[in-house]
Amino acid sequence: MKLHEYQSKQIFARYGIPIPRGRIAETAAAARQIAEELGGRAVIKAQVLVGGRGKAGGVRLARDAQEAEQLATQILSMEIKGLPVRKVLVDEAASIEQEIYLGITNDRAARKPVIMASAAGGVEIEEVARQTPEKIIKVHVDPLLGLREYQARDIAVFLDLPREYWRSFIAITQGLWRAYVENDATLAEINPLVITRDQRLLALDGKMIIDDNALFRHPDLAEMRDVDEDAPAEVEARKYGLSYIKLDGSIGCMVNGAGLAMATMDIIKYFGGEPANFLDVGGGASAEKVAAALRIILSDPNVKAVLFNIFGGITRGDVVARGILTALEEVKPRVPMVIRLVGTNAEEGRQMLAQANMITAETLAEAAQKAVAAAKAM
Amino acid sequence: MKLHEYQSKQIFARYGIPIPRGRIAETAAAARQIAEELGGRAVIKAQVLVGGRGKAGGVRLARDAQEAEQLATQILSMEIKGLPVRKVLVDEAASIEQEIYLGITNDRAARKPVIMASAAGGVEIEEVARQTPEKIIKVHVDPLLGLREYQARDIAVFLDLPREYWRSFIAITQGLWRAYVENDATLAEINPLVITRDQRLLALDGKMIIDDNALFRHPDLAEMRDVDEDAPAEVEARKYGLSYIKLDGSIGCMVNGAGLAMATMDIIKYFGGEPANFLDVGGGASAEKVAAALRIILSDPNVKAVLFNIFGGITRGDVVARGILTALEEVKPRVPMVIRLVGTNAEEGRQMLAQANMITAETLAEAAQKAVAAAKAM
Amino acid sequence: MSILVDKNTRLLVQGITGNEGLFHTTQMVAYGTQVVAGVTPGKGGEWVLDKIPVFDSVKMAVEATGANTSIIFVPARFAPDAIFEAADAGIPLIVCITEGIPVQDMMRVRHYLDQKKVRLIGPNCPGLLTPGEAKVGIIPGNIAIPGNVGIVSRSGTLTYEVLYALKLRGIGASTCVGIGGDPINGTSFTDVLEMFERDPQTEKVVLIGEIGGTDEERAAEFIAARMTKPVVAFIAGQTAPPGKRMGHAGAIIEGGAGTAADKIRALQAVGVRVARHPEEIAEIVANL
Amino acid sequence: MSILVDKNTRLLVQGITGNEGLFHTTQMVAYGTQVVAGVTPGKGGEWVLDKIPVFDSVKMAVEATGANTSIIFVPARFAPDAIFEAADAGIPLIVCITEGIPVQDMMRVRHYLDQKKVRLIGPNCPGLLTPGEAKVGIIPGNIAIPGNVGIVSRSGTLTYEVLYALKLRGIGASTCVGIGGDPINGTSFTDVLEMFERDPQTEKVVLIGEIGGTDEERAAEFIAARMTKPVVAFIAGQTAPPGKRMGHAGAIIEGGAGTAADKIRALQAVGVRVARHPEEIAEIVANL
Repeated sequence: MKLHEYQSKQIFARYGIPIPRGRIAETAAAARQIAEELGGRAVIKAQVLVGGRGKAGGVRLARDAQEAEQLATQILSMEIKGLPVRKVLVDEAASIEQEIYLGITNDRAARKPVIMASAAGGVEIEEVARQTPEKIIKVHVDPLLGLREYQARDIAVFLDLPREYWRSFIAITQGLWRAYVENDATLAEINPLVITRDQRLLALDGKMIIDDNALFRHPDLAEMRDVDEDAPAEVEARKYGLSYIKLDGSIGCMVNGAGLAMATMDIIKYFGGEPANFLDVGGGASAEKVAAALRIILSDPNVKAVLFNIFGGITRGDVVARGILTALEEVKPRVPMVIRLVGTNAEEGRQMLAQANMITAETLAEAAQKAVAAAKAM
Repeated sequence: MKLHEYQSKQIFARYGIPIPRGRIAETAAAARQIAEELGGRAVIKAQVLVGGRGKAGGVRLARDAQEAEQLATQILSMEIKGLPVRKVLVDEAASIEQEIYLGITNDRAARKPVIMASAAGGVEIEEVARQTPEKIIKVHVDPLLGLREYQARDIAVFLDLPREYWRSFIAITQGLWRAYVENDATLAEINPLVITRDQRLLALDGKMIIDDNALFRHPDLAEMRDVDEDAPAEVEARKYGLSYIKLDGSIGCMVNGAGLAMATMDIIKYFGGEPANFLDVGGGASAEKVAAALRIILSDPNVKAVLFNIFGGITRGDVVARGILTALEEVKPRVPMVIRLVGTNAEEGRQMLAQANMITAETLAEAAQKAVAAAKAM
Repeated sequence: MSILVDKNTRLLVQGITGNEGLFHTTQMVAYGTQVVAGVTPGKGGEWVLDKIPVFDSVKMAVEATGANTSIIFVPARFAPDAIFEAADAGIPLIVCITEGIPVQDMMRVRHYLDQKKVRLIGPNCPGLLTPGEAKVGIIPGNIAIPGNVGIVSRSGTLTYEVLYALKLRGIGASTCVGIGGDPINGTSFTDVLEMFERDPQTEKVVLIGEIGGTDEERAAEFIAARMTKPVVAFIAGQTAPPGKRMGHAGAIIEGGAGTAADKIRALQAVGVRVARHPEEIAEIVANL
Repeated sequence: MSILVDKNTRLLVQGITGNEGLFHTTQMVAYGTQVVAGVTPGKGGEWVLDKIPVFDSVKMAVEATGANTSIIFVPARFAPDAIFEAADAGIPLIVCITEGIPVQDMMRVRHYLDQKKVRLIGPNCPGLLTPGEAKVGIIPGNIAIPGNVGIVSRSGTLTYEVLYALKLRGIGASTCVGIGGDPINGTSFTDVLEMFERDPQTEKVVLIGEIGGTDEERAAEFIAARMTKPVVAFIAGQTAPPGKRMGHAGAIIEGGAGTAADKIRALQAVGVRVARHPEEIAEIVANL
């Protein structure tokens, strides 16, 4: 779960990381008010959960409160990569001497947290990693021991940070580490961490991603989820415990199992079609869940055909069939449906669906080809 | 640093461990007031930092507030093992079904924390360990990983605790673990942890010892130190960074180094004398420190002779001599003084002390024998 | 021969009295797996299927039954503790089916197990199947037959698909290992490839990967350096968009890394035949 | 031969610019020890005694100078981090002089070092002296001469007393090891006895123990099982009262355990000659 910049920075502040004064505003008038409190000069920053808002004009400097109101009006009417801007962060404007990148994430290959830092801050760290990897230091942290102070100091040395900032930098790094651990983050990133002209370190921008699997022990964080930012169908799917991701193609897919769902998408593409979604109904799916899944798939107007690929194991073919029949009654789809049922109770399922006017297939390859053909015929 | 029962239990409560309702009182009237708030029936418990207060009559049950006042009057006028009782804890009286021992300490040999538990609670665990070791379970905790839940459950199984208490017992054990770790305890003990007639688990008595070396990171705990409970000479010694322990003999000792100080006490005994104290002036002792040490030694009226044993290394013989001369001017002792100075600048030191009318010795054995003889001659 | 589990496996089921645990215990017993004990704290003394004793702790279960492998069916929030408990009780092979364990928990678990030299399969995996010998997990027993193909996979049903396609062609498996779909797991592709390379029964290997991480790339390095047996691969997620978690917590393209194209390239570069769709795997294996 | 340190030791001093660090570096250099580098964070680039370079980190110091042993003179609250830093930089032998490290910190440190197979001497110890070769610590160099007696001790000045008494009789030491007076330390009596047993130069061993813990008792077990060389011992604290910390954090009789009488009994039971006072040690060694 991604957190907004303002949420991430609020968390950072709790761990002693200095952040700019500032508040969130949902209206231009509120933005003006905050800018006034900050003394006029302020930065207006769109709060959307996608990258590239700077290039899109979502971050602007206002010289006074009036300009803050104007800019907030503009930004609050923007869409960035399809997402409407609903909130802006109004922060004090800082004078910047130097920009640093400082982030903590999970290194899958090393199976350890890794702290990354670079004196080339303010840009995407992946970009730095590709172009000038020697400008990044990576420090792995023992997951049982935690961050040791000397490691933070080593980073300061690598960054060639003037010694008067070491103490503050080490405290910020330790704070970021605790923010990462105590909130079960998969990413905790300050970019940029700046040295201001008046010689302070300040976390100008921040980003946190929280491990969805750990939300059960962070009810406070779970409440921070901004459902406005998710596609409505994905929100609906989450309610039913379904894993659904909308794509741009025309063939809706319902599959049990994540790997098989991806493979089903891939084979559609292989045979010349385009998948409309990823959807894993999960193991042992109930009829209710299957029905919800079908409704969600069909709510996408691009969908011209639906492919069901169910490999019965724990999931039973007859249960899936019942779910499909329930949903069909309700939504009365006008698109062709191709079904492939294999494994546990597949025969029963197929018999139940015999009346439902569906296209059947034995193999996955056959099913994919039929679905692609059906969609093209629509 | 030992904490009082009431202090330990207040810490336990912060970690979710249920403790009896109750408060601390320094007067009998206050004790009455608290008993009234508790509904009359209450336990009055002397707060002194020594064991055996129960047998000494320092823990009594009052049936009503008036009796609470009477008992508090009695207890507040007691001395237990030489320590005057200055405070009583007035706790609600619990009806007890079963008493359990639960404690966490450092296992030096295993170099790990160890949790010990026994269904034979309410008595000294060392006693149980000696007599019926099979009634104690010892569970070592990985110092980097911390207590795992299954370990707490294993203890509940060992104790044959009815299953309805498991959840609460596990939470208490986890709370005690956190209290131990987060307060740098060397001992965190609930004895007894009781099952009450109304089926609750309750930490009736508690004890914590905090690692003196860790007090720098626990200013709140450092403030809890009850200096009234320490011998005044030990408090004075601590001020100067001296390690001093009063004993019952007649030969005062001043030595540099803890091991050598113990060996010096031992050799006094070996040659028929009794040491009056342990005193380590430490490495590189200043003249001021030596003077303070001598004042402290001589403040003990039992002292009939003083033995200085200084093995110069970092500590310099001339500096020690100067300290002794300073102190002598000030306190004008009437007891004989034996000095043995070896190592760095010993010769200079001996020359400085030549005028001071002190008995000198070359070897430790000689010094001890002379000190014993001198004390006996007094 | 086979790897990891066989007829001699003495299996302990942690979470045996839960819905999932009970269902799959029944399946595993029916398959012929020696399930010798179960653990559900608070239910010690009960019996499952009238013959499997339930204990309050793994230690007691091991002492009483000599269990040497454990399978875990407990919910995600209790699963790390269950793994620690099994490891501390001396179980050398732990299979964790549970999905949804927080990744920081898994980093701590894995770090601890590495010190203890305990092998963990999973989590978020379908477990192990040595056809005709033992089923330690949830892979349906009837979709595979004994044979000489070793299978290792990050997926569940996609693996079944492959096992079934092989069976339809009369091809059997030595052992099928589901290593799980989480970003941090107990056993990597390379670990399993190494076991298959050493296993005399295994003559060919199928590797089923997916987007996310670099485990397939490291497997390619291992194949180039050490494998003598032929490997056929399939990588799911060629059409997956970047930055989105495709069901499995580990199936995500992050910062442009972990794409199917990268993995396919790495595998092909070391001579691995990469199938274009799942059923093609069986076809390639048949023609090896 | 000797154990742990000799002429080839390339020593790094952590906390070299502090009062204590600087004083003892001067002493060690004067003794002939090869002090190749110092570390004081924030003072990298400076020089000590005009010839020892100071670095900001242990890693940089090791890379630049090939230091293979580190001695730590930093205050207690920073000492655990200094130990971790040295261990992570690949230093195989760390000597920590610092007194007053919290015991829970030391449990974590020791646990970590054990996994890394790093040897720590101390903390709260006087360090190591191999007479005529290297002084890595604060033991005055002039009180000992080279010889064939290995000395291991929990104390500081008490050890000096023994070294000096031996020297007065013309008896020299192979290596003197101060393992420190803390309840949890890096190296036990048994560890050092094992090294002395293997060291060809060492012919006799002196063990100086004190009240608290059971390290002497375990040493006695080791002596019975494995030592062929004669051991002479002294235990300080026969007159120490129970429950009081006698200067050293580890010197405390707790719950009736760790008394001098217990330790003397255990050592005598396995044939160790136990001296009644420090100077008697030299006498016994001379007559062996």
